Amino acid sequence: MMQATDKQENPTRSGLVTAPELKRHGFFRNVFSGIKSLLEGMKVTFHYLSHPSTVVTQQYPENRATLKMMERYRALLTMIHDENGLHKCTGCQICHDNCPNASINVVTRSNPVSGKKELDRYIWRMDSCTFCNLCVQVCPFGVLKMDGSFEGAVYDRRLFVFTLNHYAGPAAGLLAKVADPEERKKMIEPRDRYSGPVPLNGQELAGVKALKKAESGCCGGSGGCCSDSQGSQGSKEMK
Amino acid sequence: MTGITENIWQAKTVAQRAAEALPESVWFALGYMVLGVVGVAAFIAVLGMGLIYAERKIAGHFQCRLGPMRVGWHGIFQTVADTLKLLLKEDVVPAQADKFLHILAPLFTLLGTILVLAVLPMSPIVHVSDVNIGVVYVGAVSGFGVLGILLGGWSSNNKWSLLGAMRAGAQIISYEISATLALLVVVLFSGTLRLSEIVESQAAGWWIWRAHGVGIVAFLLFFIASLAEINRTPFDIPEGESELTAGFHTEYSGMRFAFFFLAEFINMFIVAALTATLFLGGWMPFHIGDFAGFNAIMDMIPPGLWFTGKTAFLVFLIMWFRWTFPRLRVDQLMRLEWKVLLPIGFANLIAAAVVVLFNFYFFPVR
Amino acid sequence: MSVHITTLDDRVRLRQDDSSPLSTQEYFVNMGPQHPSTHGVLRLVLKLDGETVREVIPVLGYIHRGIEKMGEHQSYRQFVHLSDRLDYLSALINNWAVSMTIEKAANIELNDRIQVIRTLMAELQRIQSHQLWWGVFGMDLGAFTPFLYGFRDREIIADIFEETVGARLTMNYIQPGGLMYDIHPGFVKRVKAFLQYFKPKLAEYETLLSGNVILQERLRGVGRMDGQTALSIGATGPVLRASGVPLDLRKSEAYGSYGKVAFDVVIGKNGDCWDRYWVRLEEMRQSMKIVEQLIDNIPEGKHMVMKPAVKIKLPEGCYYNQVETARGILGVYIVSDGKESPYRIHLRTPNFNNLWAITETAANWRLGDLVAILSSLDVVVPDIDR
Amino acid sequence: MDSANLLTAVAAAEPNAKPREKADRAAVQVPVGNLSALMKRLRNDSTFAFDMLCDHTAVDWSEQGTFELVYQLYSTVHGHYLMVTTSVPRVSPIVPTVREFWRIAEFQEREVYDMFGVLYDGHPDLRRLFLEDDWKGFPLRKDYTDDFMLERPE
Repeated sequence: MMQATDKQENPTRSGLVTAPELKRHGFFRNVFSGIKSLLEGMKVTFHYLSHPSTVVTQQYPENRATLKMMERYRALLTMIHDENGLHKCTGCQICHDNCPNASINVVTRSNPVSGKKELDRYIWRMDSCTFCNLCVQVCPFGVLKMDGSFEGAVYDRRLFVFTLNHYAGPAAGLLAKVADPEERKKMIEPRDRYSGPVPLNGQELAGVKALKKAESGCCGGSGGCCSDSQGSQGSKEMK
Repeated sequence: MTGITENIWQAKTVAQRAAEALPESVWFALGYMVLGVVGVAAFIAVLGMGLIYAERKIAGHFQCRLGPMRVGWHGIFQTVADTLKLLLKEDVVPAQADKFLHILAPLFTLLGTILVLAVLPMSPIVHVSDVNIGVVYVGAVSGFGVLGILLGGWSSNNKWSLLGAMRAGAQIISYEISATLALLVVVLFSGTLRLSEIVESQAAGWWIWRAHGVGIVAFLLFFIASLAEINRTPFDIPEGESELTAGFHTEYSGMRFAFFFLAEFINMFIVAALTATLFLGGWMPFHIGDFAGFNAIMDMIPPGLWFTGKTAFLVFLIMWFRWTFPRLRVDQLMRLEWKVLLPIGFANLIAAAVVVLFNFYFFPVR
Repeated sequence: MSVHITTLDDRVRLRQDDSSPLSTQEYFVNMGPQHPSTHGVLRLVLKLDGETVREVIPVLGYIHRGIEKMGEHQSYRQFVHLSDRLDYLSALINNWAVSMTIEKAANIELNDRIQVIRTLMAELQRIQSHQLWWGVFGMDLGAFTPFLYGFRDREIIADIFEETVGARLTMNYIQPGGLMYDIHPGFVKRVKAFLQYFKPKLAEYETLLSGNVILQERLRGVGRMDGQTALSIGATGPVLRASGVPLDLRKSEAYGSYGKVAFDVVIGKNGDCWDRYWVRLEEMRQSMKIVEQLIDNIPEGKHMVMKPAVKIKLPEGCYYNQVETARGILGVYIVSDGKESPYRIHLRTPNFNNLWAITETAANWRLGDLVAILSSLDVVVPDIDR
Repeated sequence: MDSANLLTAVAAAEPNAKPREKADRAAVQVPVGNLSALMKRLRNDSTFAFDMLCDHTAVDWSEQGTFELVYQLYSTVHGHYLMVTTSVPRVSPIVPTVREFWRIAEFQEREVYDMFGVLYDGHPDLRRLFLEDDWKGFPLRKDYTDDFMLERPE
């Protein structure tokens, strides 16, 4: 048996490595070298059996406390809110236009006080998102970031469509210019995760049926209770 | 048997006890019979689960994994949970299948293994039935297994299953020859077909080393051929997952699949136990001829433990093979049998005959 | 005119041979779309004579997503992320192929840092892809353990990617005009640790599988394909090189930083499964050589030469560019009409072209050999179907 | 050969072949009638020796009413590329097959037939490649629509 590790340089062409040929020998040499090769393989596997420290299994979810995703890991699109709960999104819709599969829907409104165009709802469809990161890259204000919280599984895919911003209103910079706190309060309106034109709020999207509106309350931000999609559909039809 | 064997090791089987009890009370005899049957059944279930757990754990560590860890301490109840799941699963019989044979096939396979288990001398006291033609009996009833496999593959009405069954048929029948040839070597040495007597004949030393190399060749032949008979890697082509999806049991689910699965693992045990019985002295402790002092020390370890230890080692070896080697191709498998193992087997048998004829082995007893 | 449109039914019609009572019958079997060794939804209709394969008819389309049609409605920048979904095991190299085509067409000049990082990433990806292939190859031949060893070692490169790129499989990292992120500060350290770790592991691969007598017997002479056939059937990458044709775009085109590093092109002699096996193993070694040469010499510079929000428009015309992925040549053909999205974008994928080698090589081998041959071609089904 | 020499050589071999404008590499355009003869020379003539058909695809120029068929050739002997294109009318798209020169053409042509409905004269096994045999329409044509196509929501 020829050792496969033997590098056989081909002299005719430089910069080439040619595969070694497997040679046959006599019957007994074949048998013995064959048995030897088998034993060598068994040595490799036995090494791992006898060294439990080589185990690479991660005991998820038991290791949740120590499991750290890399900081750049792309699992969940989030809108950065500062310590006062303010974001910097102006509702310019660049991300909306750059999203390859229309997973981002930026709904704007005009401010009730100033009348300026501003963000109403930043709706993200996690179900169709491919996590290509283009939205994060193109945002001129650094509003978005990809978060590493990968535990996004839910029982109903309609829960994958939700609102990212915590309030509708002007961006942090603009809001800072408003001196009067009362005025400020008037300009902002809180937004929760499952409000607005999302299936949980009775709206249909392409390929996603709407959920009954009455149920949206129970789902809140956690999700999970609306697992029986068929059932909720049925109850809707009965009405 | 001469004085080396002491009478305390005279095997007394459950069947004998039943026969002895019969004149006194029918109920006692019946009790022993029930004990035998229930004992084997319980043994199969527990052993199957144990072996599956061991295989998964060992495979895991061979592969830098942990294996089952969730159900119970280190997943010790994982196979119990799996068995429960298999019991509760829907039993799907394909619409186009030959239903009667489809249902019958796994039973045959399991039957073959149970019948072999009945004659295995596991220790002087744990022995269900001591058949005087034990070796022939083992060869005969293990054929039930291949019958089940062929039936299962054929009745599934699936070309992959049929391919697997045909492969299994060809393979098992071919390798049976080599296994029998190797078995005959031991029969020649011990001069008996009774398994318990084969064990006792090794009181002066195991056959694997007492016959100047003939024994070890026979051991290797028997072990390899038996591996092929029970379709373990590297001879697992009848169910070669990457080729035939699951071979003959592709169309089986739930309990019936469990039967095949169980039979496979019990077969592994049987092969290990038979090899241990024939070549490694069964429950006989490690003795060297007349060295009474050494032998006495070895006798301190109870025979049941010897048997378990030897079998466990061989089972581990089988698993080790499985988790290291790729599998052979169909034609290579046949070539290995007919061109390599069979000639060696015949030559070895003749050599064994010469050895026996001239009483040439170490510590001849006759 | 002799245009005749056939159907699959025409192909699988059996000719009954009743000439003799002993005559046997060939039969058709569906291998796939769900089958353990087609690794995805590849369907091969096999014409078998007992165990012997007489004919292989690949039936495709089970994972066709119309990426080319989608591309006609996406901007150039958006299209790059779809190339991840072709051959997902060399996602980064696919990104590079698309980006490079766009950059060449739009005359975007890149700095050395971008080129070196791209080359590094591509080689790591190649090693990673070959690791997975090695494991899967072992599994297809019945040895399950190599599969997990391959995955175990692959995981380390996946961690490297995760740290810098933020994704483990579909990266979208190499973009027109540069890279999504600059390399992470821990990148160099991690890569060096990997090189340290993987060298002995590669020797272990050799002992566990390459040296194994059963494996050698399974591969020797199986599925032989000479260089001319391989060229004619469109095979590229390791499959072509194993047939003795030293075509490696990394050498002949020397894109990226490949012109600056020393490495050998690995070729085989007979074009059998053993050669294809060995070529890939040796390519891992060569890739490590490239990584070793580059990892200490990453030049300074920006990671992106243009703003990501800038819209790319290619001048009218057609552009074709090729890159050597882990499985062969990925060609990107873009027809631009001057708008923001391509008029037509076509991908010449390596696996689509490599796959057909099976129709040439598998005939008259056993079923088990077919699995070995298919595995030695290393097809990734989404790359075939696109 | 560099691309200028290559174009000259091709022009000498096939007078009907015109250089294709707006291409990033050596490219010629031939009438359908001359395609087979040109391909044969490109494959067999030792000055060209195009032993590899890298790619074959089509472009639907629906406004001009033509399909442009594109062949990317590569020679491992000389290391040069050539793009050969030919145009066929959309209404009766028939081209001679080049399968006899490159085996892979059989499958690449099947893909083009599947996606564009271009018919290949002399093709031994012209059938759908990705879609079912009874699929209606040819998806990569610009005017293709079916019930499953989604518009990008705004």
